[in-house]
Amino acid sequence: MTLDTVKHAAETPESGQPWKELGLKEDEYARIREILGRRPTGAELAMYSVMWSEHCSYKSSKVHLKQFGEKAPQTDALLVGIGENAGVVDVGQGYAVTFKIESHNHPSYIEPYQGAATGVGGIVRDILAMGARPVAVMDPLRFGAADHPDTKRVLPGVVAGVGGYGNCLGLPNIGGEVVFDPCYQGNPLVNALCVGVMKHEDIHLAQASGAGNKVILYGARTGGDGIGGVSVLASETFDSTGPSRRPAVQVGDPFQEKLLIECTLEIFREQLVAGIQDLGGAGLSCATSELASAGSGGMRVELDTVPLRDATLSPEEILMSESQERMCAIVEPDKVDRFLEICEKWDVIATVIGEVTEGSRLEIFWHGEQIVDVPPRSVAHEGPTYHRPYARPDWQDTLQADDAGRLPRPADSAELRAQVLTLVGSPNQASKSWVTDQYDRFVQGNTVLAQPEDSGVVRIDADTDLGVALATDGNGRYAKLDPYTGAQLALAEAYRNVAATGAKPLAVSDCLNFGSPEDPAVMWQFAEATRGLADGCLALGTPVTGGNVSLYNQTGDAAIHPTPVVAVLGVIDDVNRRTPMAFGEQGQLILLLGE
Amino acid sequence: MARVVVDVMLKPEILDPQGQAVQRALPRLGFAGISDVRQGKRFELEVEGPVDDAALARIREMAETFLANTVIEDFDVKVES
Amino acid sequence: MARVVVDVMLKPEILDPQGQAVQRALPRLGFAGISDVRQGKRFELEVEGPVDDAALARIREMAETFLANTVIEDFDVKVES
Amino acid sequence: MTARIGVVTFPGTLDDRDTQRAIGIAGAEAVPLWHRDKDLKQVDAVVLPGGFSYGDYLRAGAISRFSPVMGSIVEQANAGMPVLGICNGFQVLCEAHLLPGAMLRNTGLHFVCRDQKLRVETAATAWTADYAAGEEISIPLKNIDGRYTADERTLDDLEAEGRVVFRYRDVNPNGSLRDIAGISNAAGNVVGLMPHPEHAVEPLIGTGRTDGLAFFTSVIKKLVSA
Ligand SMILES: Nc1ncnc2c1ncn2[C@@H]1O[C@H](COP(=O)(O)OP(=O)(O)O)[C@@H](O)[C@H]1O
Repeated sequence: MTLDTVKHAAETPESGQPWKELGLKEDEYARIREILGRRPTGAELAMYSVMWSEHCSYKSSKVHLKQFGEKAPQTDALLVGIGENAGVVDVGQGYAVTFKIESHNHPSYIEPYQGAATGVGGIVRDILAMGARPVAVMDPLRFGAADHPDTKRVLPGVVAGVGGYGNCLGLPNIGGEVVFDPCYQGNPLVNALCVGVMKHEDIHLAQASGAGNKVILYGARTGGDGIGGVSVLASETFDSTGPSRRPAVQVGDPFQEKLLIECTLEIFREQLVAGIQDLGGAGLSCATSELASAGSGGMRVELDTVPLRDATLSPEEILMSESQERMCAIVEPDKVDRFLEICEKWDVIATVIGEVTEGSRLEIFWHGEQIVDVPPRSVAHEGPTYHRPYARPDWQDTLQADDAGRLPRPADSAELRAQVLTLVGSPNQASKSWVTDQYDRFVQGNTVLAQPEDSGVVRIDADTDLGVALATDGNGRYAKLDPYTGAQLALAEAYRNVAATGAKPLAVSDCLNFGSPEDPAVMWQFAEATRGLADGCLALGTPVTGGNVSLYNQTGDAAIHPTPVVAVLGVIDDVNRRTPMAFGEQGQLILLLGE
Repeated sequence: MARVVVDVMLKPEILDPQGQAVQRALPRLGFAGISDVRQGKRFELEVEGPVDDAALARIREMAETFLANTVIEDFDVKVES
Repeated sequence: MARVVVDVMLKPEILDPQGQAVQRALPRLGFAGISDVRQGKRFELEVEGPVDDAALARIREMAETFLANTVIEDFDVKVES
Repeated sequence: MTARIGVVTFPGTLDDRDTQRAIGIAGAEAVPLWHRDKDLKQVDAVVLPGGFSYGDYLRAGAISRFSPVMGSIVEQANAGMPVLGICNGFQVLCEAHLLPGAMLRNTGLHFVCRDQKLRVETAATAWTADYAAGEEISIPLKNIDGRYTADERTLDDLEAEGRVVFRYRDVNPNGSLRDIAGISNAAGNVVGLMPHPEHAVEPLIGTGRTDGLAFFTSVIKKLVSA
């Protein structure tokens, strides 16, 4: 097979391309041709297809997400806002905290252990890439009915995966949720949050600047796993195998990630990087185009230099591979040696794969031939935008009319007793310690509060006892009844949980789990929930600093309940003053606040 | 009583962190000449009754649906003599 | 390139909760007639050069000192044909 | 004089920084040791902290045991230097044959994280002198490969020689034989246990108990008076 070079593509404009199989729409393919002034090469098509997928481009959601910026409350606390890997919040004493919540729903249904494990791994690298030491994780989870046989397959794997990865990384798990509802039967929600701490001056951004600076890929070798994962995620069916026979599931290596964390933090300490990006969905396609797009110049990459686990991979596959535990750094030439030395110290493979150029194009070469020549912004930041139709579903009124007032009341004390027992015995109310006892909450020696507390609290400075508090909440049933108010209730609950520990709530991250955006009813839920959350954040004075959207959580026509999961971060100047949840001593008064 | 062995290995294209860690350690321990290590699971099943085609078919089904996750793993069923 | 397989199993007198968990699950999944399950590890080593007696002796030593902990495990080395 | 206690970092060690902090709180100087260095920097004692060195791949502790630093530690331990292995460190000590027996997957097959009650069976080791024999303490436990196993004879010998240092109370969290949570070598200078004393040294943190502090004060007193 001849290599599909840029030159070849220019000479063979009519050659047919699998844009459809790669998940692109006809007009999107046409736009790529227009941007390039020719047909894309196979490698370019691979890059555009993954980067313009729903998962990477937020094409259905971004018109709504804009509100988080437009309605952002006035605050001095935000050092880095939406758009970077994660937002950064000033918590005083020269410290900054970055946190973000992400989903790994579809992979966790296919392979629960690895899906959940790599979900934790991915969010931890996001936090690391901002320059922060990750200090804790949380895991809001949703499963189908507790007694459904498939829940018995999915739940133990997910919990073991979250624990297996997080425990091995040495990140205390300080909270989360376990919710059962039949609507999540074929679409469990595995959301993962990570929080990290740094000094203000350590903040790093994902950008490639300074012509001549080197592009270094470090961490695990690139393999054939997860190729097409992004396209599969973006499509509503699991059986679309895409262009390749490679599996869409990745296996995580938490040990490699732990080395990556320590190695990267040492590199930060010596100020060796000018820009940095983690490799997640869309792998190298994403990292190179985002770094180049956010920077000042262009970038040139020699793809042959990428260390491979499987020598048979094609250049397209190398660009799309989602192999885990990899990072990409931009390093000044005179700092490269020291950079590689630190990687060697931590047994981390590191390779110079290219450099920042004077130009404005992202150019990728394979065996000396040019296979990619694109404006990086067109790949990373100027993907399609959809204004999908949305409409309040006609069943919404019926649903709302069916309120609790219509339920039968217990007739006598025996019935009341039975109802109370049913309630407290339900899996959603029961203690979650059978899950949380599988997570290490003590590691790092800074955990002030963790499960079963309303929010987790970690100390971030052992000398001054400065700390942060975090809570995540969400309620799909409320959100289904009224997505606008449901999102606000989730926000309010997380806000209260943080405030109740004695911390001052500062900022919000959110994970928006919804059904198919092609369904106007789902799109309406999404529009309402984002509007509700944005209005709520404005009212409470806590900006949204970042988050994640997971769409297509549905089986056939049946979507999950709209499930915005909201995380609130607060600061507590002295963790000695934290308030635990339990009653204190005998004789203390119990007060009820609020209506 | 007969013994049937089910070997479950990660598919070749899937990352095997354990095998990799073992392989990387070998040279340090003074063992050269091993170019790759893969680590998998071995199940030894004691089967009551005859291990005929029907029994083997059942065990294969068990391996496929339970002992291995065929999204990431291959398996192999052998009767031990 | 030849493949050598090292099987490592817990010694018979050592409790194997993983194997037991598998065995207990089988009837629930509709698989009857398996009276015992033991779960162990399988290592597939790709050996550069000939697998002669000297090479096998080295691999046996590697199994004894590294791949298996002989306080709790037995091992078996086989050349794959 | 201030005692100098080394804390080893293997690739994948997690509790090295907590252990250093605990040593500082107890009043000694913590000295970081790196797995690739033979040099023990003239420390007076060594702690092998918890974590997942080499990902616990193959077996917990199996790969770390072969690191250069372990060669020096085995040598010094045999010469009487106090060595404490916590969790993964305990596993390394068993794999290195400084302590007898082996650690297996928990009988429940899950990772277990809990506030664990222990009985201190003997104060006659370098690391337990500040406890009273029979004293009960509670410190965090967190592991998935914590089932202590040895053959009957080894177990009988350990009991007879007073080398069972800690036993689980109330709950045996991992199926360890004879409820053993920690043991020592014959000389009492090398101790290994699964639960984590370094996570129980500050009233505000973790379980809010400081029952683990005496591990470190025990060895410091011994070193300073030596
Ligand atoms: N998946 C999970 N991971 C970590 N912690 C969890 C998880 N699920 C629940 N928790 C923790 O368990 C405790 C009880 O949870 P839950 O019953 O949902 O409490 P509440 O209803 O008060 O929010 C909380 O501290 C919560 O953070």
